[in-house]
Amino acid sequence: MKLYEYEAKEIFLKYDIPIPKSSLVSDIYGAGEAAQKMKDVVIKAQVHTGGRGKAGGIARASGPLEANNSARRILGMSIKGFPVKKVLIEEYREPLKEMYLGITIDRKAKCPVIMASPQGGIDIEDIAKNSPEKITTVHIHPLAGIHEYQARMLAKSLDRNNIPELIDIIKKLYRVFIDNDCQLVEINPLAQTKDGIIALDAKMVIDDNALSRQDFPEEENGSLEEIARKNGMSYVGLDGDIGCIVNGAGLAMATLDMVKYYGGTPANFMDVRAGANEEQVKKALEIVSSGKNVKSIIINIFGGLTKCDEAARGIIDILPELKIPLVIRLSGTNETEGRAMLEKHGIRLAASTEEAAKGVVELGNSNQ
Amino acid sequence: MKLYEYEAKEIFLKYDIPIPKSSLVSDIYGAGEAAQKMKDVVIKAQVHTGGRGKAGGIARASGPLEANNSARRILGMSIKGFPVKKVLIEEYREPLKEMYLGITIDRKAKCPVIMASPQGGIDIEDIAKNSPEKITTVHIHPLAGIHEYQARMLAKSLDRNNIPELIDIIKKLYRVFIDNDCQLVEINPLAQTKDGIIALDAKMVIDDNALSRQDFPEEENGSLEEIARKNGMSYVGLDGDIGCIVNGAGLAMATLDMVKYYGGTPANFMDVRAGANEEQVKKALEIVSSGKNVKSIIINIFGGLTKCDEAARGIIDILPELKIPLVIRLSGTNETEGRAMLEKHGIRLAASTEEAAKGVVELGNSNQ
Amino acid sequence: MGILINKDTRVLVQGITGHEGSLQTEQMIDFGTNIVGGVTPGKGGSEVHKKPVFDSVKEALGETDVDASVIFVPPQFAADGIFEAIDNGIELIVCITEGIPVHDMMRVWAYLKTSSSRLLGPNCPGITTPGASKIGIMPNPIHRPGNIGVVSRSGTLTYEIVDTLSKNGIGQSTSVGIGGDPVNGTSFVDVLELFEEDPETHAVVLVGEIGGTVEEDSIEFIKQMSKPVISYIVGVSAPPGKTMGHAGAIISMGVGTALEKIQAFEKAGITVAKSPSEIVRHVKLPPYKV
Amino acid sequence: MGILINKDTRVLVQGITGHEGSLQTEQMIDFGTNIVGGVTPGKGGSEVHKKPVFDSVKEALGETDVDASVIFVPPQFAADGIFEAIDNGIELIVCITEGIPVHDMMRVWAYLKTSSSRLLGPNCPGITTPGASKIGIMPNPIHRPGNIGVVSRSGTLTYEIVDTLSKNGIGQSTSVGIGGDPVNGTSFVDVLELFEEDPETHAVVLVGEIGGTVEEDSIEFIKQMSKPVISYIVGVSAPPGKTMGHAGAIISMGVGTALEKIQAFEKAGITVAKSPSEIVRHVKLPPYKV
Repeated sequence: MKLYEYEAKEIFLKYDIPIPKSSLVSDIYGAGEAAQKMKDVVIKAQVHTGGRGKAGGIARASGPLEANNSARRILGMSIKGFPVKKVLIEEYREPLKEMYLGITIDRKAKCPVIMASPQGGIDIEDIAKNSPEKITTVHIHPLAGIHEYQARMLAKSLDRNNIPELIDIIKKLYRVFIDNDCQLVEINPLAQTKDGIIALDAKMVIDDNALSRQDFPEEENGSLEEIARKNGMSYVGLDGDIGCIVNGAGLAMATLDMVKYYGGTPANFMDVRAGANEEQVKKALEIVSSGKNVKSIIINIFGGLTKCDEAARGIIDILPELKIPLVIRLSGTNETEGRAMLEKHGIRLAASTEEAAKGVVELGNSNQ
Repeated sequence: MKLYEYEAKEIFLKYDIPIPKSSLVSDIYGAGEAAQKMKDVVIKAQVHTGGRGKAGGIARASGPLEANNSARRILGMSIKGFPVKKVLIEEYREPLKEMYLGITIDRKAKCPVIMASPQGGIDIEDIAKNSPEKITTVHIHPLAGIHEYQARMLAKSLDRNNIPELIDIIKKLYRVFIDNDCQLVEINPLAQTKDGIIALDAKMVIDDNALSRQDFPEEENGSLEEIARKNGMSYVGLDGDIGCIVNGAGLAMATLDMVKYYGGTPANFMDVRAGANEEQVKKALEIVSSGKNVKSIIINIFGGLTKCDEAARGIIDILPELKIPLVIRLSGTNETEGRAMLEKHGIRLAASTEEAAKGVVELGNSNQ
Repeated sequence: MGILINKDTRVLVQGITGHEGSLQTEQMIDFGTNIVGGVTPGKGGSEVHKKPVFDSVKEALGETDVDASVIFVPPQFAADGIFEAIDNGIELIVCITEGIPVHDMMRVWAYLKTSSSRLLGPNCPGITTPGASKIGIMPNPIHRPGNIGVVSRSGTLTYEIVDTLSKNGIGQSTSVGIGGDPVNGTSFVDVLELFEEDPETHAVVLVGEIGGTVEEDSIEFIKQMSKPVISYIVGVSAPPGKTMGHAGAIISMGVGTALEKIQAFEKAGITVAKSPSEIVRHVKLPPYKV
Repeated sequence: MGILINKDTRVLVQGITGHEGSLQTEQMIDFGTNIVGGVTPGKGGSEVHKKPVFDSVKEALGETDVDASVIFVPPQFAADGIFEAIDNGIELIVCITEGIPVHDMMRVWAYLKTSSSRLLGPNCPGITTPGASKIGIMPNPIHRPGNIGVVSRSGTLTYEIVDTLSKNGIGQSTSVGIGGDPVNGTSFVDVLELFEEDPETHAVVLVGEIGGTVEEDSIEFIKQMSKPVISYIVGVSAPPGKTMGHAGAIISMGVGTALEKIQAFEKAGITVAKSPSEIVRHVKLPPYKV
């Protein structure tokens, strides 16, 4: 789960990592009031996407009037499809130097990795690509935690004139990373100002698997992704017109690949997960069929924990309301029962993933 | 450093480990007042020694008057040479079952070890000796910390009817052990009462090497041990009449052994530590010579970090005031200089530890 | 014979009294797996499918020898179950549980390295040696004894591949699902090494997917193997993974997409099948012909 | 030859700019030790006794190869210095620092086990191979090349023994102080194993003391050794150690006093000397005669 900049900064505050003074506002009146207390402010759109700055979602302002105007404009914006519902009004702190500090998980090394660069800001990925020697990378032993000497090495690579201050920030940021089950925590830019080092931006991604032991408010947006997640499934919308429902991520990817292989384009990725029951399969069909442009649906279930008869029942439940043609493949646990139930409803079944994929693509072609 | 029961219990309170309500008082007026708030109380002498109960340092009382009387009696006591300056007035909680829970360091396994016994109380060491199967011992990986399953096993061994409550206490006690750099933390008895599990006693020993990063008030008692420690040296008083000053604990023990071997009895153990300077050697002589019964002193320095000439200077400084005969052995770094300085003052030097030990014992014999 | 397990392997089920644990224990018994008991804290003394239940792994070991443990413990407690198995010296630990926090798994991995235990998973379907033993949740009927080793990161896709092989008359020496989590135990290379040494295994089918670099990491070993490896890598049409901020982009620079993996395999001269039926075709062709 | 170090061993000094570190570096150079540089954070670029100082071990390794590191870092930071040396793959780490918190050392020990580094100490005088190299703080003049291995838990007592041997014409192959802290790295057995294999070592003098069980733990190995071991154990007259509550009494039940150690050694048929001069006598007697 991604946190908003303001949420991440609230956590930084708890850990005593320096951040600019700020107010979070969701209307323009608040913006003016907040700006009144500060001289020079930055107004920043709070959205779950990058490139806010380039999209005009960040503005500097002097005084309440200008702040009001900017906040009004930004609160009316939509950035890469995300409507801006909140802005952060922040005291402007002039960066004398912009650095980068990030912690994530190195899957290959199977441990946290801290990265630091004396040159940060929006071009950090280019810097990593073109001048990798500027990035200092330190792996952390998950049981031993960060050693002082590691924090010192990172601090020195950032700014040899502010080592103690930076060691402190690095160690605190590592605590943030661990305590909050982060997949990522990032400060970019970490700025040197005339009053010290400060985190001008903050990014945090929490491991979804750990949300049950972490206390983060979940934001509802009514998206299909969200509905699927709440039903224990995984949905990702795509550009095509063939709806796909599969149990298991690997088999789902194989199914999508196969659809594409036969010339079709998937409208979504939908993993109903191992162990999906009648209700979930029904829900999955509801979600996938409500995707725009969906002209046909492939259902590919390999029963293991999922039972084919349960899946069949879920399909039959929703059949009367469904206006979109289906191609179904059922294999594995209780396959015979499941197939029999569907065939009773006159549904033809494919014998394999490949046959089903081919079938659903042909369905689309014949419809055109 | 040993903590008093009340200090340990203050820490338990911070970690939410259940303890009886209590007040610490250092005069009898406080005792009455404290007892007024509770029905049935226990008055416990706060001293750094075991066997308080057997010595009469613990008393039950009902009501303020009885509490006052008991507190008066106990505050006047001295237990194994420790004067009772403070008593803890504690609400009496009837133990239905007395258990034992302790954490210490297993030197051989080089890690913390947690011990639990469903039968606790004053006879715990006998239980360990005679019914070792009653003690459940669990070693903890210093980096991984205590695993839930380990806490569960210990909890089950204590009382299978209160497992969740005990798991909680065990995990908190481990945190106390780690956070406070403990060499020992012990609850004996850990009692089952009608209102739940509760720590009736508490013992904590802090690693002296970690005191600089822990925040415990040091109590001053003016003892020779304390003076030595404050001067970076290590002194332990013994029963004999030969004062011993040596640099390094191993050499000091060897010297004491040798003194005994030749028929003498050491008055003390005094390690001036590797690297002792003029001032420390002088201070060591002051301390050792002020020990009662000291009739002669052996000084045995093997210069490494300690320089023999510095040691010699320290000895010469205090020579005029010293009424006790010395036998000195100097070897190692700057030996020649040191020996020359002492010989100028007419002091004869021994050539080895053995010669010095023999010499100091003979000195005592000829004095008699 | 196959790898890692055989019909004598004594298996303990951690989380045996749960819905999943109980159900799958029954399936494993049906398959012929030598289940010696189970563990659920607080349920010690009871029975599940006539197998004794213990409060802890240690108590189980007091009553029976154990060669392997399979974990069906809920995600928030699964890491503790693995620690318990490691501390009790269980040689093979198969963790089925999906959804374990990745920080837990990093700690488990660091701990595992100090032990001699092998962890398969988590979030994996387990391991099956047809005709001998099954530890995990692969459906019983899909397997057929034979000489193809299968190793996969997926769950249901593994079933699909194994089923397709079996239906085409191609039996398996052992099928192994290593699991799809970002941080897990046994890797492709670990399993490939075992297959390489197993006389019953004549060729290997490797099923990979987008994300991470475990496929790429196995290339050097595959090139040295004496046995043919047919790979199948899915996710070509998958949406590009959400990169984890800049840090994710920096650390995983230029690796992880299915296409990149396929290209890397093809460049190394490793056969890449485009579909399950193509796997069958490749297995039936010389030089792999079984 | 001796054990662990020789004249080519390249030694890095962690904490080289401190009073102790600088002084002892000079002594080691005088002894003939191949000091290649030192580390003190924030002092990189300077020099101590003409040896370059670096900000970190990693930076030192960028400039020179290192076989061993000796640590003079203050107690609160010493564990971090050891971690740094371990992470940088230093083979032999000699920690002189006294007063390191025992919790730090337990963490270090658990970490050390996952590495291939060897730690000597902490709170030890180091290791000396006369005529070749010295890593640590033993006084230079007391050593004399020869064929007796010395291993001890003490500091100054080690000097006393070594000095006594030398003055009596008995040279040492290597003298090792393993340190007296409750939790330390290399044990008596580790050193005895090395002496047993070292052709230059003909007999071993083992100096023990009260507390712990490292002496008792070495008995089984000593019994199997082909070389004679003469032991000397001090603390017979020492006050009984303050036991650590009941837990301390339970965990260390019946072990640790000097007398118990001596009795255990004698029971095992290991020679126990009563004084330094008796050590000399024993060494000069058959069958140890050197």
